[in-house]
Amino acid sequence: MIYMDYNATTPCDKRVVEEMTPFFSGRFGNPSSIYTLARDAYKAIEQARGRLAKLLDCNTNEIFFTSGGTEADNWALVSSAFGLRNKGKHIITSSIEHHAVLHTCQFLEKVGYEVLYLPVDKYGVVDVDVLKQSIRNDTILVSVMAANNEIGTIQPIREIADIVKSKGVYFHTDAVQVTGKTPFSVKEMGVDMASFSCHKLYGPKGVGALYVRKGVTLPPFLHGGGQERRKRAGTENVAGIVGLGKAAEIAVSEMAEEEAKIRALRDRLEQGVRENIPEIIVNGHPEQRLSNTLNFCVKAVEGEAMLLHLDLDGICASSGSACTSGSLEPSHVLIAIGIPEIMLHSSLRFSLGKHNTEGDVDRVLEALPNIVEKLRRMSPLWQ
Amino acid sequence: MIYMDYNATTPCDKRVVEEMTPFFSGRFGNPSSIYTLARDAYKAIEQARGRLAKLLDCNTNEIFFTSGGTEADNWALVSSAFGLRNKGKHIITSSIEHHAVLHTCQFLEKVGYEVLYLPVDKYGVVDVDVLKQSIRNDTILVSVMAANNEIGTIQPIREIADIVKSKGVYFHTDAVQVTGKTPFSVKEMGVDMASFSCHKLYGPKGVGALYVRKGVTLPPFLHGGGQERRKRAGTENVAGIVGLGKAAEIAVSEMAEEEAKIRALRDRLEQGVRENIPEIIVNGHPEQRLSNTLNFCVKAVEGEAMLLHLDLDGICASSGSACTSGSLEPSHVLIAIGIPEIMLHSSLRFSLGKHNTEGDVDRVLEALPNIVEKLRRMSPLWQ
Amino acid sequence: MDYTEKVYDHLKNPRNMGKIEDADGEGTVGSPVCGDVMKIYIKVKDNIIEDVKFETFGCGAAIATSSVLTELVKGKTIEDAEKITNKDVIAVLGGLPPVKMHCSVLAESGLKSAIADYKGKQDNDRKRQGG
Amino acid sequence: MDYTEKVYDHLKNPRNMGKIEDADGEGTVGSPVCGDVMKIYIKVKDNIIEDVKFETFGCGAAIATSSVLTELVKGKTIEDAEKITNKDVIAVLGGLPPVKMHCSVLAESGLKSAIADYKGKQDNDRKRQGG
Ligand SMILES: Cc1ncc(COP(=O)(O)O)c(C=O)c1O
Ligand SMILES: Cc1ncc(COP(=O)(O)O)c(C=O)c1O
Ligand code: FES
Ligand code: FES
Repeated sequence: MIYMDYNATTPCDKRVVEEMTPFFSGRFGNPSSIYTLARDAYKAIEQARGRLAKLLDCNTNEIFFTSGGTEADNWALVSSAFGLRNKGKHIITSSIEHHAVLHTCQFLEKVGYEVLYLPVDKYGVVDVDVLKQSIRNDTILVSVMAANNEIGTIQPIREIADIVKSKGVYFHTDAVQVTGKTPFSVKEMGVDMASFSCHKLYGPKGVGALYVRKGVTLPPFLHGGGQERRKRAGTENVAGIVGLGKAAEIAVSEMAEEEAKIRALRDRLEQGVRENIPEIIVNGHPEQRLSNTLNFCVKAVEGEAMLLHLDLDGICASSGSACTSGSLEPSHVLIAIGIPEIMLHSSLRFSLGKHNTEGDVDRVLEALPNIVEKLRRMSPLWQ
Repeated sequence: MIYMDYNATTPCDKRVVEEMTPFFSGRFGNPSSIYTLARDAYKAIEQARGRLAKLLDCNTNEIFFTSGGTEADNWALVSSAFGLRNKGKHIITSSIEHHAVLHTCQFLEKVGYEVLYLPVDKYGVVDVDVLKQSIRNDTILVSVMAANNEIGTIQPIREIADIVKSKGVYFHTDAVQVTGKTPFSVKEMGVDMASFSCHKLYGPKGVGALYVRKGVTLPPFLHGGGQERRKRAGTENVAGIVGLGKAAEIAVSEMAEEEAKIRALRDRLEQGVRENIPEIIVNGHPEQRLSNTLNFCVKAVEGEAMLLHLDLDGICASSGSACTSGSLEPSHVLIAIGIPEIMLHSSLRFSLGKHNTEGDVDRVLEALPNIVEKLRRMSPLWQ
Repeated sequence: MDYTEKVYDHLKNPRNMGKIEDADGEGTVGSPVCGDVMKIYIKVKDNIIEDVKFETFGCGAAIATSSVLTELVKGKTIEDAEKITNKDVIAVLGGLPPVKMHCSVLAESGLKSAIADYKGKQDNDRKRQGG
Repeated sequence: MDYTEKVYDHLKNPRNMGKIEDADGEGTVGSPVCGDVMKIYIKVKDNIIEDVKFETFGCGAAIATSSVLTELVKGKTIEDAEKITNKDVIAVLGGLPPVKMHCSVLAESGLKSAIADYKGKQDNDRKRQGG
């Protein structure tokens, strides 16, 4: 099997699983309890917090563990909105956010907030001038993702943060896709809040974190017990958090080397695709793009049909985000960057990771052109 | 080590861990993706759903996985409240709920809802007459827990559900403590929604479920991707859900036997405590009580001091709920059942589980009286 | 979402895929903007569908249902072919994922449209022959 | 929450625990309703605290701080004893969890109250002696 869908999810690093396992049956205490067994679990969580803080370049007490990127996004948006409702009800985001942000914004619209969805250019970069002009007195939050999951475009977060914060408005970024792929310092970027998800960096699914800069007032989203310094209730996913810590530690020490290797493979794949498949459009920014991501549209061929054939050849890829694979709507990201309607259902995404090899790339380059040719022969849209 | 804090959390059953482990590094697909690896993960989730449905006695499509009991409680309350805000803003709950319900109610009060906290009798049983008289035209939800985590009292859920539903109002129950300890059929009980948490039944922390009866309209709480039939966004905690399924399956087949065994041990402990420690008050209902729970107040001795000494003797217990161990406020449950103020800081909870033995009970009965005696000698409140 | 083995079989080896240059009837349904376009060609002799071919731009379900449809249709009379519904196609495939049910309607419509085209041409011929 | 080894040591072996029946000064602070009551007894000779004992109903921090306090106080002059603060006690324990910081204030107050009681009695004695 050749796995090239690392933006959807990643396998756990063996070292991560090894570190997690003792916390299921042996070191199973509830971190809120008082006895030695429980304090051990508590300390393990704090160690994980320290490790993640190193990866993100922040203080340990600025990190709050969640059940994943989606909860972190919901928390940042919903609780900011409710917490600041007396200041205003205007929120700004981009039109290419992950659904965890977009659908949360739509929920907020339903309960009385006004949301502006910033346009992006053909590469998927947010229009900073429109942003500048759009911040109003009643704007309470701006949320722009650090890197897009489908096309990989990286936003000028530092520049956006400067603009937003000069107006005294909170700035949140969905940093789920950037974390562990390339260095990202929340401090240098100057963001107020940032969302993370563990399963994108070789850790388990169902655990993530929200960075909340010291000084930012964000009410809780999950109410209940006093966990996470009374900011996020619920018995902690101890094993998952330990896994997140280990994954972060590994990323700190190995990310730079992996990134260079993965970028070379991705470039080899991109060049091969360009050379061997006629009539394609490569999506995303040519340089400001995640080093592992290649997204392109294949004229006259439908995405799912390609994916199924790739699967039959033992190759795992995606036609966009994992969440929309099951759905029939075209990608809002491709629409936003202006892909012609007739190409919207023809996208393919390869996202590489640390287990990929040159051999993998070459096998994909062997399989894919044949699949495209077969499907084009079948297509009423191909001449 | 003698662990008698199973109401706080439980160790994972080895069979649960065994079944979870492959989903970290090998069977790691994102259930929303399209290829074989991902469909395997999807099927694993659906198998778990089937297993949990058997334990709860409901249909598989009535189960939605969450990040734990706290999220399930928050979802049921917050989304019911927002979804039904045009019908009314009155909510009824009990005064002895878990903080996951109580603090969520307090949040709802802050954003404009009115909440009635039902009184309970000295055993912790909800006053059904007050409930009957309190349901108004604008009441949108009643939430009463199935069994209390601190004192173990089991509520007459069937009776309450009948009353609530005869008025056309939704009824939610926090069934976190009852699940896996004693049979509990959501269908027979006639509830509309019920919360569950996996780490209370020998499964991992950070995963749970909300039962939503077919026909009940409950908007999503976490917004984002289309997971869980568009009701609960976020990449699924696949390994955790698989663990939950296995834990449920084990409970179905072994619960009855375990319950009888555990009840006998608890009764032995209770009798021993009553015989060997003067001036105690046993809390909770004499019969309608979780078979594993023993909660009592020890005159003139402070709870944490007892817990620390028990820990020094290798015994893990609690002074109430795990979430409040770190806090300094007396238990709202003990206040609600009318424990005298002077005894509020003197509670101790032993909650037994399937790994406990008669030897464990006897060792606790050896250690505890000495601890109490030592602390009473030190206490200015003991004559 | 989960396709049956049958669906994969038709994906791998689509039956009757391609064009019929001198088709007696031809139907096109769907739109590239919606993500699915299907073209059905039929060759009719003595009221019997002697040959049938399809072209499909669409998802796995769209491809498999058009492939199955052509198998069901071949050799049938026009009247019998008209009775074929998406349910028959789904039955052959052993089911489709709920989100994909609608795709099967496409194949049924494609066939209906090809038959209508054939009948229209027949009428014209008859008219031209002075009917 | 995490107690130091020192805290556990004082829990296991509380120093100077108990009553002094003929104490020269005695102070009670806290309340059972708040979850903590502390009683400090002192025996004073020539302005020096010759003996000190405590009784505590309270958490681990309350017990450990009262135990440490008695150690610090013993043998000191009244004036030196009055200078002892909760910070000194916490330092001996190697720190306390943040939620438990306030407990240490209890011990300091208990001592202050016992000394005040002693001084009050002294004054009375002096007055009775016709001062
Ligand atoms: C950009 C982005 N944000 C948020 C999420 C949601 O994270 P999670 O799957 O942990 O809920 C994802 C991935 O699924 C993502 O790619
Ligand atoms: C009655 C009750 N409800 C809710 C919860 C919260 O569940 P979780 O810890 O999974 O968030 C607990 C336990 O912590 C509980 O005992
Ligand atoms: S043909 Fe449109 S989704 Fe299948
Ligand atoms: S003395 Fe009150 S909590 Fe320590």
